[in-house]
Amino acid sequence: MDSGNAAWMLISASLVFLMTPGVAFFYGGMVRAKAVLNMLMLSTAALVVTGVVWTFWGWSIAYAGNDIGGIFGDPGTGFLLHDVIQVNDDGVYTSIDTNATTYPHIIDVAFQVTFAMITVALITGAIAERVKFSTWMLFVALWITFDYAPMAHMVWNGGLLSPDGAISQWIGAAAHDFAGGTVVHINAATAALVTVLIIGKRKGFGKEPIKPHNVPFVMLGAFLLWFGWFGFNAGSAFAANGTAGYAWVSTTAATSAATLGWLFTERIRTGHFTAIGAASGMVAGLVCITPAADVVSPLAAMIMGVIAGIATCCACSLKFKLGYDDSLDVVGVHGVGGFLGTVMLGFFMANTGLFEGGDWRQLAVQLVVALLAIVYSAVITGIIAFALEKTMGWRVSERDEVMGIDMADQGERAYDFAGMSTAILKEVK
Amino acid sequence: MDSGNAAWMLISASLVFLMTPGVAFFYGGMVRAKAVLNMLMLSTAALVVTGVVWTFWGWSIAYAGNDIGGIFGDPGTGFLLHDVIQVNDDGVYTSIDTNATTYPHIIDVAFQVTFAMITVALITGAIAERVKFSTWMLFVALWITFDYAPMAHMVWNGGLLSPDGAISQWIGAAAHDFAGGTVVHINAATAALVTVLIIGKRKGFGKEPIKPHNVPFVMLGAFLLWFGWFGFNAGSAFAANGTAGYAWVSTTAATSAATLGWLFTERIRTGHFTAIGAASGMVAGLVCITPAADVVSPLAAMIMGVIAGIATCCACSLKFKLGYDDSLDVVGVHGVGGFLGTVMLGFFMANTGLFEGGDWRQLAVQLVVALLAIVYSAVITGIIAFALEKTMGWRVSERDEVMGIDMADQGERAYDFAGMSTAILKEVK
Amino acid sequence: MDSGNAAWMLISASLVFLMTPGVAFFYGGMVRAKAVLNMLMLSTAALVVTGVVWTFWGWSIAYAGNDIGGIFGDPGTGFLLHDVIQVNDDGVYTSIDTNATTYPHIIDVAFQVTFAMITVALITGAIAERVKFSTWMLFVALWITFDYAPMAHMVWNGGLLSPDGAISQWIGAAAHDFAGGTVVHINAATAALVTVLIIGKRKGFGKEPIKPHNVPFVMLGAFLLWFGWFGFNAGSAFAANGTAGYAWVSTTAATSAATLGWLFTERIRTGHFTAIGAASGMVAGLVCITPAADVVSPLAAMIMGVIAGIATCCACSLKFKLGYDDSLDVVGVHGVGGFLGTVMLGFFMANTGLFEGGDWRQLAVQLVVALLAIVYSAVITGIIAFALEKTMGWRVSERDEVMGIDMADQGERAYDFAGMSTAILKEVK
Amino acid sequence: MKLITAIIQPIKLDDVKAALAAVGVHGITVSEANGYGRQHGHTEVYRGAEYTVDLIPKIRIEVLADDADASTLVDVIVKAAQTGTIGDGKVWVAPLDSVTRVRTGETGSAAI
Amino acid sequence: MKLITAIIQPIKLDDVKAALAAVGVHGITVSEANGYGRQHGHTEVYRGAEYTVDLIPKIRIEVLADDADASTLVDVIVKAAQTGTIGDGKVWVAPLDSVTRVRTGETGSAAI
Amino acid sequence: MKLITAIIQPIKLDDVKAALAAVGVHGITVSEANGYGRQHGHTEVYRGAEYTVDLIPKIRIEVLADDADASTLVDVIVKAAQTGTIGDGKVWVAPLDSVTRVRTGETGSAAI
Ligand SMILES: Nc1ncnc2c1ncn2[C@@H]1O[C@H](COP(=O)(O)OP(=O)(O)O)[C@@H](O)[C@H]1O
Ligand SMILES: Nc1ncnc2c1ncn2[C@@H]1O[C@H](COP(=O)(O)OP(=O)(O)O)[C@@H](O)[C@H]1O
Ligand SMILES: Nc1ncnc2c1ncn2[C@@H]1O[C@H](COP(=O)(O)OP(=O)(O)O)[C@@H](O)[C@H]1O
Repeated sequence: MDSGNAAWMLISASLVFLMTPGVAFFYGGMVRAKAVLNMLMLSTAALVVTGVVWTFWGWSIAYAGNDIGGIFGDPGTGFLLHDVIQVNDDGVYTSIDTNATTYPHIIDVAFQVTFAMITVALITGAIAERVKFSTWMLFVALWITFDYAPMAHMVWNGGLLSPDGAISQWIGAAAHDFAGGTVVHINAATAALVTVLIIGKRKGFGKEPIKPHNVPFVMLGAFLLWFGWFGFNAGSAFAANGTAGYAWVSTTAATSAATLGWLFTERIRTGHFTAIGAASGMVAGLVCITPAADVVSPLAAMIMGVIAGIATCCACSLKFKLGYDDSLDVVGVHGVGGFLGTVMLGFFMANTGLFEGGDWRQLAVQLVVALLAIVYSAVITGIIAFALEKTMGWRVSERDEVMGIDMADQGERAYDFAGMSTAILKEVK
Repeated sequence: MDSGNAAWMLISASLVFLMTPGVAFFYGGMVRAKAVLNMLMLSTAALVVTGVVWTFWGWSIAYAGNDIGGIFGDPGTGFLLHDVIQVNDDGVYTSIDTNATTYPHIIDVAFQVTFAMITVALITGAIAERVKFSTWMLFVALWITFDYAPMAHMVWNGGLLSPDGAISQWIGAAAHDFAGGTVVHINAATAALVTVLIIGKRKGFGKEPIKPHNVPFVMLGAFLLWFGWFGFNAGSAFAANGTAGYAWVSTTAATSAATLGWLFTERIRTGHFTAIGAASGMVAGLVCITPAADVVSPLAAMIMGVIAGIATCCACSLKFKLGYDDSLDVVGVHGVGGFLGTVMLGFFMANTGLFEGGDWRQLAVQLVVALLAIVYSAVITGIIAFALEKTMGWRVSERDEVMGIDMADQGERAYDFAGMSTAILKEVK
Repeated sequence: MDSGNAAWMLISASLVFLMTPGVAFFYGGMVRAKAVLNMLMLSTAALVVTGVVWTFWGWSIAYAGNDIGGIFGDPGTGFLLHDVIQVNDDGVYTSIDTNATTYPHIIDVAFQVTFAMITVALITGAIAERVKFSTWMLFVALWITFDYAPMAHMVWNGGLLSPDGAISQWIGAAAHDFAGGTVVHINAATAALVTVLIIGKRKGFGKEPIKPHNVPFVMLGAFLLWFGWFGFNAGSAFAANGTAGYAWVSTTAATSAATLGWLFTERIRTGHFTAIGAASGMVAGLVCITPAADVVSPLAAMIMGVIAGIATCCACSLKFKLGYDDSLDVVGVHGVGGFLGTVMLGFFMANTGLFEGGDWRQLAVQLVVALLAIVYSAVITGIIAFALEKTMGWRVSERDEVMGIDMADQGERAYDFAGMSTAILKEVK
Repeated sequence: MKLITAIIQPIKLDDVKAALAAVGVHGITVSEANGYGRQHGHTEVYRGAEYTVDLIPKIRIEVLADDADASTLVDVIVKAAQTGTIGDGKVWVAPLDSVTRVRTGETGSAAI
Repeated sequence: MKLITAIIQPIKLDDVKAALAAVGVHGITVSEANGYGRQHGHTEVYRGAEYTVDLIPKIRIEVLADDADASTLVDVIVKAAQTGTIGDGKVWVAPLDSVTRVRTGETGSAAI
Repeated sequence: MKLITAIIQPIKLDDVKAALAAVGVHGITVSEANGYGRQHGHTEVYRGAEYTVDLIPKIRIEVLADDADASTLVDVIVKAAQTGTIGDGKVWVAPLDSVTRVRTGETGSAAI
C-alpha cells in the first residue's frame, strides 16, 4: 500500500469528476440562451444517474463481476460494492485490499465512476436543445448498464478488446487504450450519432442561424476539461510515478499543438482565430492523445495533436453536408479525434508502432478494436434509443423547442439581468 | 511522517477552500442581478476575515489551546500559530511534529481554516440582498471567535460534544460527526435563522417575485461545491487511505440519490425538473452525508440521500408559511439536511446504529449533540447579531435595497453587456 | 523516490495550470463586452504557444541545458525533453531519475511549464482590447524563449541571480525568490509596461469611461487564482512537507490581510468596498507573498499583505496621472506587489532579514536582484515588442477597436442573450 | 386612436400595471430604456477611477387607447408612477392613424 | 411620412423581415419589448415558489414609410406575423412631420 | 409638442448627448435597438458555419421638444451623429397631443 499513489488516485478521481461540469459549460455556452439549463441538466443527470447505477451494479459489470464471454462481468459479485469494502471494529468503512494493490481498491470505484459519468455526458452535445430530461435520465441508466460498463470491461478489464483479449492474441499485438480513446470517445461519439439519427434535427437546423449564447462559458468549460484531463490521463497511470508525469506532459504538448492546428485551419478557411475554435481545438487535442499519452514521444504527441486539430476542424462542417444535426459536434470532435488517436497510436507507439518498430500489427489491432467498439456501441445504443423513442419519446413539442426547452422542461429561465419581470407569486402547495 | 498523507491533506485543504467560492456562485446566481456582487463579497469576507482571525487566535481556540471547560481552548497557546511552526537553520519555516503525526501538523491549520471559512459563508444565503458589507465583516470576526472555534473544539477536539466528551460518556455511545454535520451545517443554519429573525425580511418578500438572475452560476457553484466536498469528506479521513476512498464513494452515491430525490419531488409538486432543484438537491445530499460518510453502507448512504432530497425540497417552502426570509434556504437545505444526516446516522451507522446493532444509544447521542449544538449556536449568534443590530446596524436603507445593494454598498454594477453607459470619468484623488 | 511528493507535485502542476484560465477570467471580466473573447484568447495563446515552445526548447534553456554565462542553458541538451524521459520495455514512457530525486524528474517539466504559461499570460492585462491575436502568439513564442526561460535559469537554476549566483556571492547573502516574485511578477509587469509604451493607449483612455462588463467573472478569476496559487506557492516547496504546509498557510494569511488592506483603503478613498477591489486585493496579496511564503512569520506575512494591499490600491491610479494605458493594472498590481514582496522579504526573512538578524545584506541582494530582473526584462521585451510593432504590427484598426475587437479579430460575439439575431447562414467552404 | 408612452422609474412598473388594470386596461407593452435628465446618476468606482453614470435605468410603457380615454389614462399613469422625486419621468400622447390586431386583422377600438 | 410600429411574436421576426423585403422595404429598426395582454404567461418555478410571469417577450419593428405605402405595409406585416394564437400583437401607424437620413441630411421620401 | 426620435450609431451617443446639451437640451431617453438597412452586417463564424448577421446594433434617442425647437434639434442631432458612412441612421419628428411630467403633473413646455 502506497499512500502517495492513494493520494494521487483520490485527486485524479476528483479531477475527472470535474470534467462533467466542464462538459456542461462547454456545451451549455454553445446552445442558445433558451436551452442552456436543459443542457446543464443533461450533464447533471450524467452525474447523478450514473452515481446511483454504478454503485448498484455498474462497478460489478465493468470491473468486479466474473467475466462472461469477455463482454461483461456479472452484476452480483460487486453489487453495492460488496467486494471492495469492509467495516472496521469502530464502525468505520475501509477498503478490502490484497498485498498486490498499490492503493486502496475502493479508490478504483471512485476513479472509474467518473469515467462513466463523463462518457455519457459527452453524448449530450449531439442532442442539444430538444430532448426531455426524463427520457434522458432513463437513457443514462440503460446506457451505463448495457453499453459503458461492458465496454470498460472489454477494453480495460481483460475482456475481448483488452491487451490480453482474443483480438489482441489473434492479431499478435496488445491493443493499447491508455485512458479511453475507444471506451470513452469513440464509444460516446458513436452513441451520439446513432441517437441523433433516431431523434432527428432541431427545427431550423441548417437554415436558421443557431449561435452560441455565451462563449466565455464555452471557454470556461474547455479550461475545466483540460484541468480535469490531468486526472484522466495522468491518473490512468494508476500511480504517482514517472509515467503519470509523462502523461501530464504529453497531454499538454498534444493539446497545445491541436489548438494551434485548429486555429490556423480556421484562419485559412474563415479569416479568423475564433474562441470557439480554440476551445474545440483543445478538446480535440485532449481526445486524440487520450489513448496514447503514455506511449508516444513528445514530438509524436504534438504531430498527433496538429493532425487532430486540423481534421476535427474540417470534420465539423460535415454535418451540414450530410444533414444530421449532431448539434455540438460530438462526432466531429470526439469521434474523429478519438478514432485518430486510437489509430495514429499504431504508427507512433514506442517500440511497436509502424514508424517505430516497422511492424503493422499494432496498427492493425488498434483499427480492429476501434471498429468493433463502434459496432458494439452502435448496436446497443440503437436498441436503447429506439426503444425510448417508441415508448417515452425523446423530444419536446416543436412549439416548446422554438419557445425554449428551458421554460418547457425545466420551468425556468436561465437569466434575468433586467430584473424587470413582473409576475404573480404563488406558493407551491 | 507520511508524504502521501501530507499530499492528500494539502490538496484536501485546497479543495475545501474552493467550496467558499462555490457557495459564492451558488448563492450569487440565486439573487437578483442588482445584488450579486454584494453576495459574492459576503463570501469573500468569509474567506479573508476568517483567514486573519484564524491565524491570530482561531486556531488556538479551536485546536491548539488548553481545554477550558470542554468548551474552548485558550487563545494564547497557539496564538499566531506559534505551537506548530519552527524555523530551520536556513530561515525556512516548517512544521513542529511529533512521532505520532502522520503528516505535518501545520497542514491541520490549513485544512481547518477552510472549514471555518465555508461554515460562516453558508450563513450569507439567509441574509442576501440587504446587509452592509462592513457589519458582515465584523460579524465574521466575532462569529468565528465565539461560535465556530468553540464548536469545533467541542465536537472535534475532545470537548463536550466529542466522542470522548461528557455527553457521549453519559449516554454511553460515542457521538459521531465525521466531517461537520453539527459543526458546519447545523451550526451555520441555526446562526442563519437567528440572524434572519433579527434583521428581518427583504422588501417585497412573499409578495413580489424574487427570481434568480443567473441559474448557470447556481449550477457552477453547486458543481464546485461537490468537487470541493471531496476534500471536505474524503479529507476528513486525515489520511490517503481506504476510509478516504470510501468517503469519496459514499459522498457521491448519497449526493446522486439526493439530487434524484429532490428532482422527483419537484416534478410531482410542480411538473418540472428544475436546474435550481438539481443544484439544491446536490447540496442537500452533500450536507446529509457529511457527518456519516465513513460509517454507513452504500445503500444506507443512498437512502439517506433520497430522504434528504425529499425533505429539504419540502422544507424550502416553509419560510413562506412561517414568514421568515431565509432568502436562499440555509435552514431548509443545510439545517434540515445537516440535522437529518446527524440523526439518521443513529439508525444506519455500522455496528452501533439502531438498524445495525439494535441499540438506541447511538441515535440518542446524535440527537442530544445536535440539539446542544443548536442551543449553543442560537445563543451565541443571537448575542452577536443583536449587538451589531443595535450598534452598526445590519441593513442598507430600503431605497438602496430596492435600487440594488450593489450600487449602494459596493458602488458597482455587476454587468454591462450593452456597453452603452455614458458617464463622466473622474480620477480618484 | 517518494510517491507522496510525486502526487503533490503532479497536483501542484495542475493547480498552477488552472491559474492561467483564472487570469483569463479575471481579466476577461474587466474588459468591455466587445473585447472579452480576445482577452480570453490571449491567455489561451499563453497556454498553447508556451506548451509547444517549452516542449521543444524552453525546458532546455531554463533547466536542462548546460549553463551559458549564468544567463541561460543551451537549448540542445533537453531538446524535446530528451534528457528526462526514457521508454520502458513495454513501450511506456517514464522519467529518467537519479537517486537524489525525490519525485520523478519529468514532473518538473510539468510544474515549470505552468509557471511559464501564467507569467506570459499576466502581461495580457496591460494590452487589453486592442492587439491582434496573431502578433500576440508570436510574442509569446519569442518572450518565453528569450525572456522567461533565461530568467528562470538565472534565478532558479543556479544562474546569475540565484542564491548561488555571482550577485549573491558578491553581496554575501543568498537571494531568495521562493515562488516567483522576480521571475514571474516583476518580470511580467516590466514586460507589460514596456509593451504598453510601444503599442500605445486605447482610444478614449482617460476620457471615456471604460468599465468592467462582468464583475462576477472577475471574482471567479480571482478565486481560481487563489486556488491555483496553493500549487504555485506550496508546490514550490517541491515536497509534501511542513514547508509546503507553511507556505499554504502564510499565503492564505497574507492574501486575507491584503484584501482587507485594499478594501479599507478604497473605502477611505471612495466610500465603497468594491468587488473589483476585493479581487484585486487578493491578487496583490498572493503576488506579494510569493517570493517570501516560506521564510516570513505569520505576522510578517500579514503585515506584508496589508502593505501590499494599500500600496497596490494606490498605485493603480498612477496610470491616469502618468498617461500610459496599462489597461488592467499589471504594473500596479503585479509590478508593485512583486517588487514589494521581493524587497520586504529583506526586512522580514527569518534569521537573515534586517528586522530579524539586523543584517542589511539580505535586503541589498533582494533589491539588486529585483533591479537586474527589471533591466533584463525591459531590454529583451523592448526588442521583441518593437520588432513586432515594425513588422506585423500590434494593433487592430481604430474602427475595429471601437466596434469591438472580438468581432474583428475573433469573428465572434461573446454573448447573445436575446437570441434575436437574424442572420443568413452559410456553410464554410 | 392614441398612443400613450410613459417613461417611469423601474420600481413603479408593478404599480402602474395594477392601476391600469383597475381602470380596465389589460394590454400594455413594456421595454427597457435609460434616461438622462435632471436626476443625478450614481457614482461607480473601478480601481483608480470614479465614474458618474448619467444614464439611469427607466421603464418605457406604451398603451394604445381610444381618443376618449387617453387623458384619463395619462392621469392614472401619472398618479401611479409618482414618487415625488426627481427622475419620475414623462408621459406623452401621440395621435395614431390606425391600430390593427395582428391575430385577427381587426382595426380601431376593436384592436386594442 | 408615416411610422409603422409592430409588436410581434419573436419567432415571426424572420418572416416579417422577408415579407417586407419582398415588397421592397429594405430598412427597418428592431428592438426588444415585453407584452402584457390577453396571452397568459408562463409559470416558472423556483424552489418553494411558483411564479406566473405575465410579461411575455415580444419584438418591436419600426418601419418608416411614405403615406401612400403605409396601409399596404400594415397588411404585409399583419399577414406575415399572424400565427392565429392569442398574443400575436398589434400594428399601429403614426403620422410624422419629417424624416431625415443622418448620413446625408436628405429628408422626406429620399430619407427612407 | 414634438417627439424627435433618432436611430444612430452606438459610438455617436456621447457626441449627440454633448451637442444637445450645448443647445440647452438636458433631458433625453436612450434605448437599444437593432437596425437592418443598406449597411452590411458582420460575418460571424462558429465552427463549420458562417453567418452574415444583418441586424446591426444601434441606439435610439428620444427627445421631447417644443414645436419651435424641433427642426433645430434635428439639425443638431444629424450633425453630431454623422460619420458619413452607410448606417448612420434616421431622425424623425412626430407630433404629440400632450406631454406630462410625472413628478409634478405639469404639462406642455413646462414638462420637458
Ligand atoms: N426632453 C426630454 N426628452 C425625452 N425624455 C426626457 C426628456 N427629459 C427627461 N426625459 C426623460 O424623463 C426622465 C426623468 O427626467 P428628469 O429630468 O430626470 O426628472 P423629472 O422629469 O422628474 O424632472 C429622464 O430620465 C428621461 O428618461
Ligand atoms: N392596449 C395596448 N397597448 C399597447 N400594447 C398592447 C395593448 N394590448 C396589447 N398590447 C400588446 O400586444 C401584445 C398582444 O396582445 P394580447 O392581448 O396578448 O393578444 P392579441 O393581440 O392577440 O389579442 C401584448 O403582449 C402587448 O405587447
Ligand atoms: N425604412 C426604415 N424604417 C425604419 N428604420 C429604418 C428604415 N431604413 C433604415 N432604418 C434604420 O436606419 C439605420 C440605417 O439605415 P441604412 O440603410 O443602413 O443606412 P443609411 O441610413 O445611412 O442609408 C438602419 O440600421 C435602421 O435602423
